[in-house]
Formats: sequence, C-alpha cells, structure tokens
Amino acid sequence: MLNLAIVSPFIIALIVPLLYKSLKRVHTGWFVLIVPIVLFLYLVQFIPSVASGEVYIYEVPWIPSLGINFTAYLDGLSLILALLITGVGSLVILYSIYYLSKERESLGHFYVYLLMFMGAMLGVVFSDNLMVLYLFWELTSISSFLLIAYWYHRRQSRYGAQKSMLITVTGGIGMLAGFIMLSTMMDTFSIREIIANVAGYTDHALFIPAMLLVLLGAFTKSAQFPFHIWLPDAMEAPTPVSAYLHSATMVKAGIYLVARFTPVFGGDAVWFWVVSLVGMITLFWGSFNAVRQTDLKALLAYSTISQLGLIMSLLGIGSAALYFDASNAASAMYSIAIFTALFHLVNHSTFKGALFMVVGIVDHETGTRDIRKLGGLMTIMPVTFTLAVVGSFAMAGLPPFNGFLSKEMFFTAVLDVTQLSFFSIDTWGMLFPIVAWIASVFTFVYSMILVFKTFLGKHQPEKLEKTAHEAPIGMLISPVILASLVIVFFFFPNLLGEYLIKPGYAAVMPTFVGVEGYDTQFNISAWHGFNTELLMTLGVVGFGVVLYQLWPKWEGVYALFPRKWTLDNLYNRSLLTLENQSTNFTNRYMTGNMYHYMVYIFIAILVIVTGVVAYTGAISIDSSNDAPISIYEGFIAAVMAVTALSIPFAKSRLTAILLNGVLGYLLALFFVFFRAPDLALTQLVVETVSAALFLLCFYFLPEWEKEARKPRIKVMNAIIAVSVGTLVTLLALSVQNNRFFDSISSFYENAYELAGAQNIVNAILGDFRAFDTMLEVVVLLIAGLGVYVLIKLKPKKEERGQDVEGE
Amino acid sequence: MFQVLLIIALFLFATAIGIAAFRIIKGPSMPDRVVALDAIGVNLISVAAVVSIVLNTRAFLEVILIIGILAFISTIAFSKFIERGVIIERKRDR
Amino acid sequence: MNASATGEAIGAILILAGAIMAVISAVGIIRLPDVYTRSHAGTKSATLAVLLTLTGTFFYFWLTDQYISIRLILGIVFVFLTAPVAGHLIARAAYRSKVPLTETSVEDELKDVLEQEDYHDPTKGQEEQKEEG
Amino acid sequence: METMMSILVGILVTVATYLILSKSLLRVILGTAIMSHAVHMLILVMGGFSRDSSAPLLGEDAASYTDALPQALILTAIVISFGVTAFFLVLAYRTYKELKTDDLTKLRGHDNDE
Amino acid sequence: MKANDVILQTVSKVAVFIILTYGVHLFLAGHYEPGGGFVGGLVLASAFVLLLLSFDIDTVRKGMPIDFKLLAAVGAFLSVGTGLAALAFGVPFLSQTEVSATLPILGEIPLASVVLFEAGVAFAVIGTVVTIIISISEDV
Amino acid sequence: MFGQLLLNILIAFLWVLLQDEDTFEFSTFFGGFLIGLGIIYVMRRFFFKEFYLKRAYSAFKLLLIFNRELISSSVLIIRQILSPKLKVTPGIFTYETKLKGDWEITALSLLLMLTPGSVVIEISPSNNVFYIHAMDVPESKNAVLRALTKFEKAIMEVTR
Amino acid sequence: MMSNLLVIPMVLPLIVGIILIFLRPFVRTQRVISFLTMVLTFGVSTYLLVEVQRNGIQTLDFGGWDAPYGITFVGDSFSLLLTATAYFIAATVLIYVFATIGEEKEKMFVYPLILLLLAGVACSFLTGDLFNLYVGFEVMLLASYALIVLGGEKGQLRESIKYVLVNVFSSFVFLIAIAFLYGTLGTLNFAQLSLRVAEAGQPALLTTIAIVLLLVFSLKAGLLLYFWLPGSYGAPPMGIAALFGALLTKVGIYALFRVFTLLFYHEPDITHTLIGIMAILTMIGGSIGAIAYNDLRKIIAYNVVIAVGFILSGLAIANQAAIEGSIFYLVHDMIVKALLFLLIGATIYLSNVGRLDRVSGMIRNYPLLGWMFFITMISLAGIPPLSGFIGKVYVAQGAIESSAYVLLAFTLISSIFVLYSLLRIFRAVFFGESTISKEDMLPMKKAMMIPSIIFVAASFALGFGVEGIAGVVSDAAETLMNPTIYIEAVLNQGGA
Ligand code: NA
Ligand code: NA
Repeated sequence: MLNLAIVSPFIIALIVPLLYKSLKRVHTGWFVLIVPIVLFLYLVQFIPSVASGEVYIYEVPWIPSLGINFTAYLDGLSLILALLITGVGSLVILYSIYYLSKERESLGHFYVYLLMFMGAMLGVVFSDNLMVLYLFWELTSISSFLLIAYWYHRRQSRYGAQKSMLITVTGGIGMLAGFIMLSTMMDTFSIREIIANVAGYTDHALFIPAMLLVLLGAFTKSAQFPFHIWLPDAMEAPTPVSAYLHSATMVKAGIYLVARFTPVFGGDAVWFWVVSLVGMITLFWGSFNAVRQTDLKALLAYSTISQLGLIMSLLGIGSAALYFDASNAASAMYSIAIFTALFHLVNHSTFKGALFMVVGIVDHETGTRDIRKLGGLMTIMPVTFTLAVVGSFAMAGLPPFNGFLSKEMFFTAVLDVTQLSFFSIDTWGMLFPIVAWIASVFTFVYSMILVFKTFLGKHQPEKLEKTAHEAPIGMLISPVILASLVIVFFFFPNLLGEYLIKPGYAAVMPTFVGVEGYDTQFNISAWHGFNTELLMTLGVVGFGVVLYQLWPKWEGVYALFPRKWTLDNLYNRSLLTLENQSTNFTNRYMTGNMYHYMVYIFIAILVIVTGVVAYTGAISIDSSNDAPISIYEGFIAAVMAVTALSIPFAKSRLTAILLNGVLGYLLALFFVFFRAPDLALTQLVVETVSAALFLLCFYFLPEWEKEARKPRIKVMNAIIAVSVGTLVTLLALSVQNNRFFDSISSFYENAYELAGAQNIVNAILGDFRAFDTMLEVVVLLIAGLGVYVLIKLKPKKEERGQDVEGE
Repeated sequence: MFQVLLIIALFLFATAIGIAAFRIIKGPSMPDRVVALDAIGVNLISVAAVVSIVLNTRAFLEVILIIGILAFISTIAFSKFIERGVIIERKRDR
Repeated sequence: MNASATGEAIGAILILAGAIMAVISAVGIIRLPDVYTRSHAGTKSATLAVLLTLTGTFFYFWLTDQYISIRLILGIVFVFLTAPVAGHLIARAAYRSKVPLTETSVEDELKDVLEQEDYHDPTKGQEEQKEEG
Repeated sequence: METMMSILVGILVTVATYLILSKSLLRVILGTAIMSHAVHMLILVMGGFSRDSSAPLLGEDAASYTDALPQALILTAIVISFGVTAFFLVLAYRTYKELKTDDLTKLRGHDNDE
Repeated sequence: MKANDVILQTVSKVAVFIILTYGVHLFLAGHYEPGGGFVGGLVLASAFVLLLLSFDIDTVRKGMPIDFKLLAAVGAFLSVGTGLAALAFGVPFLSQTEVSATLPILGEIPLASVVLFEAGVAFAVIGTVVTIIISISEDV
Repeated sequence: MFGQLLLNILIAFLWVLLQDEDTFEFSTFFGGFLIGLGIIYVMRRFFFKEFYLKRAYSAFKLLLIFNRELISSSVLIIRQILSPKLKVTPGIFTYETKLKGDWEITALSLLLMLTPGSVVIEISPSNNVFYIHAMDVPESKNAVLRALTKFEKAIMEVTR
Repeated sequence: MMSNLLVIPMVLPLIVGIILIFLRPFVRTQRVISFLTMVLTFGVSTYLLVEVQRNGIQTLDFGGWDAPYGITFVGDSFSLLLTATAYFIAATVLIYVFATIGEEKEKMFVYPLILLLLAGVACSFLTGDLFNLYVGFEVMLLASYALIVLGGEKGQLRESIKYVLVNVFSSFVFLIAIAFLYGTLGTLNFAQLSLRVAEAGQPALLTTIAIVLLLVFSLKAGLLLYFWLPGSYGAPPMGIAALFGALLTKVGIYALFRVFTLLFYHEPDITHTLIGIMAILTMIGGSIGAIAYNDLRKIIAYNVVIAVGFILSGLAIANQAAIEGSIFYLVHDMIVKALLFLLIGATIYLSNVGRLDRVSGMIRNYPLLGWMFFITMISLAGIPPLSGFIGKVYVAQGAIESSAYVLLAFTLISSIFVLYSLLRIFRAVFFGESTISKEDMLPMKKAMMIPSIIFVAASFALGFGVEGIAGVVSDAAETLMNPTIYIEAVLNQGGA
C-alpha cells in the first residue's frame, strides 16, 4: 500500500539509531539502502499499469471531520518523481556508504535525516490532500535543514541551513495560504476534486492570490530567482545530500507542484507569464553565475538553479496550451513543453546526480573543490574523468547524451512560443528563444569549465590536502549507473517517453489525453534535420568555445555587479538590519521603566476609549433627576476633593498617609450617607489597618521627596491624569442617564424568607454570593502567605539563617 | 426643631474636623498632626452617634466603638512611629 | 412632656454641649502654641466633648426608643480609658522626637534626665537603667 | 447628588492617576490606594442613590431598601484591595531593602543591555 | 532613660478584653445587623495588633503560641469546608443550612452553616492580618 | 485565679448586654461565659496581678473626686483657649508617687490625664517618678499636685 | 444538568492547597499530594468535558440560588477544554518543579500557591458571573504575585513591582467596567447580561463599556498592552514561569473570547475591528521583540506575545472557522509554551548562561534537550503534524472566509518570526562548537526532562490526534458563536 510506502522510511528511521549503536561494525548505510531499493522495486511494478492510464488512490483517515485525510494518489506525474526519489535515493545511499566514514561521522543522525527526507518527499508527490502535502512539504525543508547543518560545528553549515530553512519554510507558509484559499473556495482539500471543480472558480477573487501563493512555495523550493540564494549555501551539506536533495529531488518538489497545479491554474495569463518568466530569468541568472564559481559544488549549485529555471519555464510555456479549447488538436502541440519539462526533469537528475558524485569524489580524494587548486586529474582518476565528461556534456546539451535531446526540445518549445498570439505573447515572445540561447551558451561554458579545469591542465599536488588517486570502486558504482543512464536515455529516449514521461504528461494535461493525435509529437528523436534548433545548438557550441577561451578577458563583467547589491548580501543585510533595528526599536519603547509602561497604558486607554466615544457618541448626560445634595454631603465631598488634591503636594510621607487615611474615613462617611453601615464599618477598620501597614513599611522606605521631574513631564502627567478622571466621570454620568434595566437586587430583599438573615448585605455575602466571599478569604490567605514568603525567603548569599524558619 | 439642632451639632462637629484637618495639613511637627488626627477620630465618634439619630437607625451605633478602637490603635501606632520608628518591636529591650 | 420629648430635649442639650466643646477644643488645637499644649486640647477637651455627645445619644435612644444601647456605654468606657493614654503617648513621642516646647514654657525637669542618658542607643540602656533604679 | 459623586470619583481617579505616574514607588502605591477609594465609590454610585430608602437591614421595617448588591460587591472588593495593597506594600519595602531605591526609573532592569 | 510603657500596657490589657468581646459580637451579629466575619475578624485582629503595639512580638508569642499563618489556613479551610459539606448532602456546593438546634442548657442557638462559614472568614482575616504585621515587624 | 473568674463573669454579663435581649436569658449568659472562658484562655498569660473588687465603695468615692477635678480643670482650660489674648506658661515638672504596681500607677496617670491641663509625659523606669506637663505652671501646678495627692490616697483605699 | 462535580476543578486544588499549608515541613508528602490533585482534577475536568459532549452544557448554581441571583459555574466545551488543558500542564510542570525548585522554596508554600493559582485559573474559566470573574482573577493574580517573587532575588523584585502594579491597575479598571455594566444593565450574570445587551441593542454606551472591558482583558492577556509581560515572565523560577507562560495570559484571552462572543457581538465593526488592529500590533511587537534580543528568557517571552496576537486574530475574525482555529491554537499554545519554558529553563540551568551568544553546541552534550527544542520550534511555527498546525489552518481559513486578508498575512508572517526567533536559539545554542566540555558537563536530571517529553508527546498526540478533539473544539466554537445555547443552559435549567 502506498501510504505504507510513504511511512516506511519514517519507521525505519526510528530504528536507525538503534542499529547504529548496536551494530557498530557494519556501515549503517547498508541497512538503510534496503529501504529505497525495496520501494523502487515496489514502484517499478506500477509502470505498466500507470502507462496504460490507471491511477491508484489509497485513503487512510486522519482528521475526517475536517476533511483532512492521508490520501495517497499515484499517477504518471507522481510515479516519475517517486522513481527518482527511490532510484536516485538508492544510488546516493550506496555512494554515501563509501563517502561517509563510519568511524568519524555520526551516521545514526545522517541516515535518520535522509530517510525522513525520503519519506517526506514521497509524501509530497503522493499526497492528494493539500494539508498532507503541506505537511510533507515542510518536512522536506526540515530534513534539508538538518542535512545541511549536518556538520553543525561549521559556521557556514549553520548559516546555509538556516538560510534554506527560512526561505523554503516562508515559501511553504505562503503556499499554505494559497492552499487554504483554494480549499476555502472549493470546500475541499483534495487536489483531484479541486482539479475537477476548478472551472467554476477561475473568476473568483481569490483565484489569482491563491495561484501566486502556491507559486511562492514552488519557487522558493525550486530555488527560482530571486529565492535561489539558499541553494549555493546548501552545498555545505555532505555531497551525497547535495546530489540527492539539492539536485535530484527536493528542488524538484517545486517543479512537481507547478506541474501538479497546472490543471488548476494553467491557461491563465498570470500563470503563464509568472512561471515562464521566473523560469527564464532563473535559467539565465543561474547559468551566468555558474560560470564564475571557483568551488565545484557552487558551480553545480548555480547550474542546478539554472536547470530548474529551464524546467520551470517549460512548464510555464506549456501551460499556455490550456488556453485553448481542449478539443483543439492544434493546441496540443504547444503542450510539448510540458512533456519536455518532465523529460528534462529526469535527464537532469541523471547527469546532475552523476556530476555531484563526481565532485564528491574529487573532494573526497583531493581534499578540495577549488578549481584554482585542481587540474590534471584526468590521468590520476580516469574513471571519474569519464564520468565527468558524460555528465558535463549532457549538461551542455551535446550528443550523444540525454541532455542534448531535452535541450533541443526546449529550443523547439521556446520557438513555438513566438507563434502564440494571446497573453501579449506576440509582443514579448521573442525574448524566450533569445534568453534560452544565451543561457545555453553560459551552460556550455560552465560545463566545460567543470571538466577541463578539473581534469585537464596542470596537476598541482602541492595545493591539495591529500595525494589524489582514483576513488574506490564502491564509490564509483552509483555515478557509473547514472552516467550509463545518461547515455541509455539518449539512445532509447522513447522507452522513457512512452512509459514514464507520457503518463506524466497525461497527469499534468489531463484534458489533452485522448485528443486525436496528441501523442504523435511525443516521439523523441535525436535528428530532426537542420532546423532552427540545431542551428541554435551549433551557435551555442561555437560561442561557448570562444567565451571559454576568452574567459580572462570578460571576467570583469561580473565586477559590474557590486558585491553590496547581490541578493545574498541583501539577505544577509536585511536579516542583520532586521535584528538590529528590532533591538533598537524594542529597546526604545521597552525601556523597563514602569513609568513609560504606565504612560503607554493610560494613553492607550484614553485614545481607544475616547476614540470609541467620539465615534459612537456614547456620552449623554442629564442630571435633572439627581437627588438633591444636602449641605453636609456637599461639605464632605468638598473636603474629600481638597484632601485628595493635596496629597500630591504633601511634604512628607506621613502626611500623605494621613491624608489618604482621611480620605478613607470620609469615604466611610459617604457609605453612611448611602445607607451602607456594613461598608462604613469595614471601610473604617480596613483604612486603619492599611494605614498601620503603610506605617510599618514606610519606616524603611526613603523619605518622600519632591517629585524631581521636568515641568514638561509633570504637565503631561497632569494632562493624562485629568483626562482619565474626566473620562471616568463622563462615563459614570452617562451610565446614570442610561439605566437600561432595573437591578436584579430586589430579589435579595427576601433575604429573611430565603436565607434567614435580616442583614441583606450579609445574606448576599454569606449565602447568595457566598462563593465570592469564600474566594475573598482565599485571596486574603494568599496575601498573607505571600507577604510571609516575601519577607522570610531571601536570596541565599545574605545568610540570614534564623529568618528562614520564622516561627 | 430637634432635627435642626442635630444638624447644627453636625455642622459644629464638621467644623471641628475641618479645623483639625487644617492642623494635619499645616503640621508643623508630626506629633501635631497625630494630635489632630486623634481629635478627628474622637469627633467622628460623635458624628456617628448624631447621624444615627438623624437617620433614625441603630445601624451606625456599631461604628462608635469601632472608631474608638481604631483611633486608639492608630494613635499608638503613630506615636511609636514618631518616637522609635519601629511600631512593633520584636523584643523590647528592657 | 412625654418620654420621647424628654429624650429629645436631653439629647439635644448634651449633644449641642458636646458639639460646642468639640469646636472649642478644635480652636485650641489651632491656637495653642506648641504640640504639648495642643495635646491638652486635642485629647482631653475632645474627650469630654465626645462623652457628652454619647451620653446625649444614649439618653435619646433610651427615652424615645426605650433602647438601652450597650454599645454606647461600652463606647463611653472605652473612650474614657484610652483617650488619656493616647495623649500621654503623643506627648511622649513629641518630646522624645525633640519637638521643642513653646518659648513661654517656664520649666522642664525632664530635659536633663533624658539628655543625660542616650536613650536612643539600646545597647547602653540596660546598665544605665540599673544605675538609675 | 449623583453628578457630584461622579465628579468626586473623577477627582479621585485624577489624583490616583497622577500619583501612579510618579517616579517614587511610595507615591505609586498611594495612588493605587486612592484609586481603590475611587472605584469603591463608583460602584456605590452605580448602585443608585435614594434618600427615602433605608439601610439594607430588614429589621428596620422600611418602605424600601437601598440596593444591597453593590454594597456586597464593594465589601468583597475592599477585602481584596486590602490584601493586594498589603502585598504590594511589602513588595515595595522588600524592593527598597534589596535594591536601595524606590525610584521606578532606577528599577529598569537590563532591558537595554544589548 | 528608657521609655516606660506601663500605662499603655496596663490599659491595653483592659482594652483588649473589650475589643475581643466586641469583635466576637460583631462577627456573630452579622446575620441581623451590620457586622459579619470580615469586620469581626478585623476587630479581633486589631486586638492582637494592640497587644503587639503595647508589648512586643516575643511577649505576645509567649502569651499566645498561635501560628497565625495556620490560623488563616484554618479559616480558609472552614469557609471552603462548609461549602464542601454541602456536597455530602447532595445539594449544590455552598448551600447553607439553617438548622437552629435546641440544645440543653444552651437553648436555641443558630447552627446555621453560615456561622461556620463566617467563622472561617474571621479566622482568615485574623490570621492574615497578624501574619502580615508580625512578618514585617520581625524583619527589622 | 479569683480575678479571672470575676473577669469571666464580667464578660458574660457584657455579652448579655450586647445581645440586646428583652429579658435576661441564662442561656445567653452561659454563652457569654463560654466566650469569656475562651478569651481568658487566650489571654491567660497576661495576668500578672490579681484583681480585687471588694472596695467598690472606695472606687465610687474615687469617681466622685475625679468628677469634681474634671469639671474644675475643664473650665480652666476652656477659659484659657477662649481668652482673646493667649497667655500660657506651660512646663514640665516631676512628681514622685508613693503608689506601687502597674495598676496603681496606671490608675493615677489616667485620672491625672483625664483632668484637663496636665499630661504625664514620662514615667521613670523605676515606676515612681512622673514627669508632668502642665498647661499653665504658675497657675495650675499646685492644683495638679493637690489633685494628685487626693487621687493617690483614694486609689490606695481601693487597692490596699 | 446540575452537577456538583463542576466545582471540583476549582475547589479540589483550593482545599488541597489550604491543607498543604499545614503540611509545610513534609516536602515529599506535599509533592505527592499536589501532583495527585492535579492529575485527579485533570481527570475530573476531562470527564466533565466528555459529559458536555453527551449531555450539553453543565451548570452549577452555588448555594442552590438560581442564576442570575446566585453565582453559577458554567462548563461548556470551551471552558472545560481549557480547564483540562490547564491541569494537564500543571501536573506535568509540577514534575519539573519537583526537580528544580529546591527544598527551601518547597517549604515556602510553593505547592499551596501553585494549587491556589490553578484554582483561580479554573474559577476564571468556569464562572458565569462577571464579578466572580474578577474575584477568580484576583485569586489567580495574588498567587502569581507570591510566586513571581519567590526567592526574592533583585531581578525578581524589580520585575514583580511592574507586574503587580499593572495588574493592580487593570483590576481597578475591571471593577470600573463592572460598575458601569451593573449601572446600565443591573445584573452580573453572563447569560442575563447577554440577554439584556441584546435587548438594549448594544447602544453606544454599552459598546464603550465593552471597550473598557476589552482594555482590561487586553492588559491581562497581553494584547497590545503587553509591556509588563517580557520582564515578568523572566523573573520567577523557570517552572513557575512555565505555568505563567502557559496559563496566565490565556485566562485573559479566555475572558476576551467569552465577553466578545457572548455579550458584545452586536457591533463587530467597532469591537472586533479594534481587536483585530490590536492583534496585528501585538503580533508586530511580539515578532520584533522576539528577534531583538539574545536573552533566551526574553525571546520566549516575546513569543508568548506573538501567540496572544495570533489567537486574538481568530476572535477578531469571529466566524466558526476562525474561532475553532483559535481554540485549537490556544490549547496547543498552552502546552507548547509550557514546554518551551521548561526547555529553556533546562538550557539555562545546564549552561549556566541565559544568552544565546554565550553558549553553543549544547546538542552534543544534551541531545535529548536539543531535539526536543527543535521539535518545539517546529511545533510553534505551526508546521504539521505537530499541534500548532491545525489552529493555524483554521484561523487562516476563517480569515479568508471573512476576507480579512491583512490579518491572514500577519498571522502567517508572525509564524515565520516565531520560527526565526527560535531558530536563532537553536542555531546558536544547540548547534555550533560545543562550549561545554564533557568533564564540566552538569548531569541532566531525569525529572527535568520527563515533563518536556510528556509535552512533546502531547504536541504530537494533539497533532496526529486532532480528530480526537475536533468534535470538542467545534462544539466549543459553536457554543461561542451561538449565545443562545449558553443562555438557555444557564437560565432555563430545571424546567423553568
Ligand atoms: Na466579606
Ligand atoms: Na501565555
């Protein structure tokens, strides 16, 4: 079952640490290797049936009530990627067994991450449910993070890991938003259902935002410009990881996503332009930058970026076909780009995988990947050299390697574009072949650099950390297999096309399946006669050779791009600026000064409440129904006001306490006027006890000083204070004018019948609302305990032994 | 008539309280203030008694003794505060 | 004249007398020259005032409501008992915190006794006290 | 009467607010104490005022009683304020003994150390 | 010269009696008149405060070896406990009973659970107030 | 121990009075007695001296003497406060008493202080010297001393 | 349904807390009893929660006095879910406290105080009475005051002052609002308040009072007015801080949800818009703060702030999906914030340094700690299958349904800041060259790790097992969205 296939790497991952610890003598990789091989073989058996148009769906309920289920969906598209994941996975693990020393490396971790990644990647390509897809999507980012940071003691590893994580997870979150928009629009999380229902929603306001957000996810994952900057830094990972994640599989997840969503969004101008343009820019920018790299892995990283751009642009171009009515057979020809994209996806995985392994071998055997130190390895490492030639030439698009085929088809696709006359393509369409051609020239150049600067020229053993020699045979098996495939696919492309690519295409362009003659053009052949494509290739080679030869002359071009303004620098500086500015900003208002905090709080209250009052007109005052004020009430009120107002001007702390006490006593008097004897009693006692507490504590506090503050601040405080007071008064007056309902309290006048008490207040406290009273007791208890603890428990250094155990 | 007399009495007490409050504000010494506070407390007792009659309730008679108790305690507290700073000693040294 | 009217009359007279006393003692608090003399007015004249008022109230409730309020009696006793102590403590506190006597004071027999001995220093207290006693 | 009381509450709140905005912890605590007076008074005022009602004691056979519920609420609030004030005071006292200042601007902590 | 507190101490002893009696009265009267557990408790506490003021902590402790923290806890326990007792009778939490039992000699006394509840309040108040005051005073 | 019993009964009576009941109920008294018992139990260690009540008559006489002094000195004080031109000559003088024991000393001080115009500021640690502040020394010192001796004698009649 | 059982989540810790005061010298007994109490209370709360699913809202009129005259406890899915979560957290955190707090503090009533704190929290969740809510708050706050200064260190005192002052002040404002509401509506019972607000049509004055309440609870919840929070949460011992981080602001959040779904839902253009604006500003402030410092305690404190903004976004949106999302996220955040505090506590304890620039490579010394932190980070960033995910999805969905795109953007961006802020810690503290040599390594106390393991398991369980609580959450949200359900349950019981 497919779901189990997805989960199995995770399960094995759980026991890997145990295997690693218990069987120290065997390289853990051997156990791990079983997983992808078994999975690969399991998947291979689906090829015939999928090729005949079958799809497989397995559903395991996860959160059925929310419509989130673990639904595995196998069709032509997912099968291509799944085979890559398990196939390349097997080869990479085999390679890693020789690459990573079991003595020096913590293989337990390594293989856990790798298996986690493998499972996650399978999850991505098999998931039908958007949320589950997202789950696995982020898991790939996380495992990638861990693998990049595998040598976490290196600064650069940590840097690269964080960068990739930040960028891909951010993109992922954007994608999630897009997914949720889709699901909200169509009320389903199932991709199949979305594809089935999308027709009615293309005009929905959320359609384009959802599309762009999904693309954000895809572009970040697939290292498309300008998000590509993480990929070169991801090269800090061990080379098997680079070969696997950062060229063959993970970065293809974005490609997969775009392909998967082509039936949803394809046919829209925005999709066409964004996908194809971003792809073209990436294609160019990657190839252009790859040329100047001196680190072999960095060169490969930029090359990967460039190739991913190529595939992306193909997907964009192909999507234009969906603009046409599906029954229009002629339109199918434009969809060749989709076919090409999938074809190149596979091809790229083979030759780039091989190249990474080659670079890994060079690194492993010489101790460096710096082109400037390398050279003349051809004779020392003949097998590796051969592999490098195969991979590079395929990458450069030369026969007899598979890269040639897909590159030719790419040229066809870009040339076809120019014939379209919608989406304003007629105006800008010429850009496609031009950019494609220029990028191909650079691709040719860096491919040559890779081979010739490393293996030809002068050997400089003194610059190498190790004495170079050919890699052990085990390490060569995987690249040899991949290189063989590079050649096999050139000679038998239709084997691949028929059984894998075409079913994949059918999954991406389901509406074209069955349209008459749609598949005749998918017959891949190396020779089409002297057509434009071939001429372009010849031009590429010619110009490429010239540029390669003249490299020192035009190297200066790169200096035209100031270092300060590179995207990398932008990333670094914005993070740094973000952190610094955050610190500055936060420090500026989070002063730790209570006064400031209180000012913020008061101002927030004033602004918000006054704002709402002004907006709603809540204040309405009418004092005509007031009870008249008797003389003594007025007198006491006046005394109270004067007392209160004189407190801030009090000259000593004792005076202030006394005045506060007077205030409390006068309040008790008001309680008397308001017929609240219980309150009056309580207030009196509490006021006195509080005053006693004030005295007890104040003795130790410093003498009450005149507030030494700038007059400006004093005035501001006064303004705030008066405003707050006024606000309270106005609201209180409004409330008195707007008593919407009578109080429930007449009920309590039956206190005697109900609770056997004559004192209503006491009945409320002791019975009707006894719960409040009970908690109030608890409050007191806690206050008492708190005070006790506060006083008795002191920081240790002072050694006040006797105080700790009080009574 | 009786009510009027009571109101006058209340007014007189209030005046006394007001005067004492003046002494609290003016000082000059701390004991002066305490003396005045004590006087206020004692006058409040009278007020409570008279208010009980005015409002025709016994409810506030409870207040009388309370004020007496509190006035006494607070005066002691203030005095000790002024005299020794400490109002409750851990152990009196004598 | 019925009991109620009598109660009102007695009550009114006593209460008014108390009120007047209260004002007089308040005046004393203002007029008298130093804290010691003020404490005479504050604590004792005021005490007298409150005793009058409470007694008046007591009689009022007794004669008009036939209600003998023990609280009032207790209150009277309590005030009687504690007011002088309060006066004593305030005066002592004033003296010990060195609030000066008014200039018109004629004699001060306490000054020397207190000044001889450093009563602020608790460590010295013990011995010196024994010498004195 | 209600208007006067509301204004009085406003005055108390004003003074309390002003004190709470002080530097000295002493003043701040005193501010909270005054604020509690204001709030309790406000609850009372919100319960309404009537000269004809008597205290909520059923023994007194009155025609109507004042609203007892706000009184009960205030009682609870008074007790709680008392507990809180006591704790706050002791906290201030301990703080002063430990840190030798009651100036809130000097009690900033290490917010600015980076 | 050491201050001689003989007057204060002697009068306080008498005053404390009055206050204590009055405090108990206030606490019990709450059902019918102003008063109740909180005020009663505070007044009782003020009696202890008066003792502390007039004498000193050690003397008072010797005279009354009560751990006031625990007294507060006892109070809280009583208050919550009376609430919980209702559970045993299957009535809602904090249901107060109003049985007034007629006992020999004592006559009719209110056995209302409210009394117990209020006693809890009072104890808690006494315990808390005195704990606070003693704690601070001891910390010199 | 007799004093404690007396006090207990006193509290019980106080209790009865506080209850405001129309008739004297023994149950109430008993309740008060129990409460008193509780209070006294709590307070038991504060009983340093015993308490006598048999000299009620002497006490009554003391009360009369006191009242007379109270009124006369009150008049004196009021006259002084209200006199348009304030002319006071206060001062502190000493008085050595023959009384002994806390209760006697306290009683004397209370009586003296209740009479306006005189305040006991200090009592010597040896419990025998009073430092008295008088409102108007030239005029009232003698009156105060006279009152003192009267009180002293009357107290001794009660206590000894 | 009337059941005394409903008071147990509040009264059991209360009475046990009181009893433990008497058991002061017996530290072990205190530990066992307090732990068992938490577990038992968790059990009861969970049982009640199940009961609500079966028989509808549970109510209990204290003293047998019908609402609105007495005080009523109302257990609906929302309140009981939070109660159960709170006790789950408390029980687990207690294990950490046992291991770390030290006997000196154990004898200083730390367990009674924690139990009383929980009682206050439970009371705040369960009460159906506005004034009682205030009282419940105070119980909780006083306990927190006592706990925050436990130990009396200089820094603690300094921060406590601020914490206490802000809370004292906000309690006053709360009382003012209660007074106004009582003055206008004459009642304190939530259900009746709701009826009366609806009947009056929530006129301008009531909306204004609602805003005052909004500010009160915002102060408690740390919504916009969070200035007090970062310092305070850095002050107490870590176990206590974990409880604070997990519980205290959540009570304010709960109150906001209750008040603005049950009472004041008639003028969302004013109230809920304001909540939305405040939520956004909170997320901004929190996000900026979280990456501004190298002090670990501060970083996690600002993370608390971010979560507050996030959860309140759901309330601002106020549709079924958003409220469900907020509830999911609330439960998640309570658990994982506690976890985060515990892990940081262990980190600080083991490294003896509280700053990320002074220690590195700890994952080599303490792999379990490091990986649990990693998982916590993932969980807080809302990455599936951990617990934060589903809440995020639902809030986002709610935002989309209500076209609240600004909120959508900020909620999602804030989770990137969460991730980054914690990633900084992970990168700097756990990765990197190991600064602690094997010899100098402090041994890891097992009991320190157990609670974290439990929380990590809970985060997984909550993530994988969403289905298990989905019904409860949707019922909770439904009750919040339909005030009549609540009102009926409170006022119409007993066949009236
Ligand atoms: Na109460
Ligand atoms: Na929190």
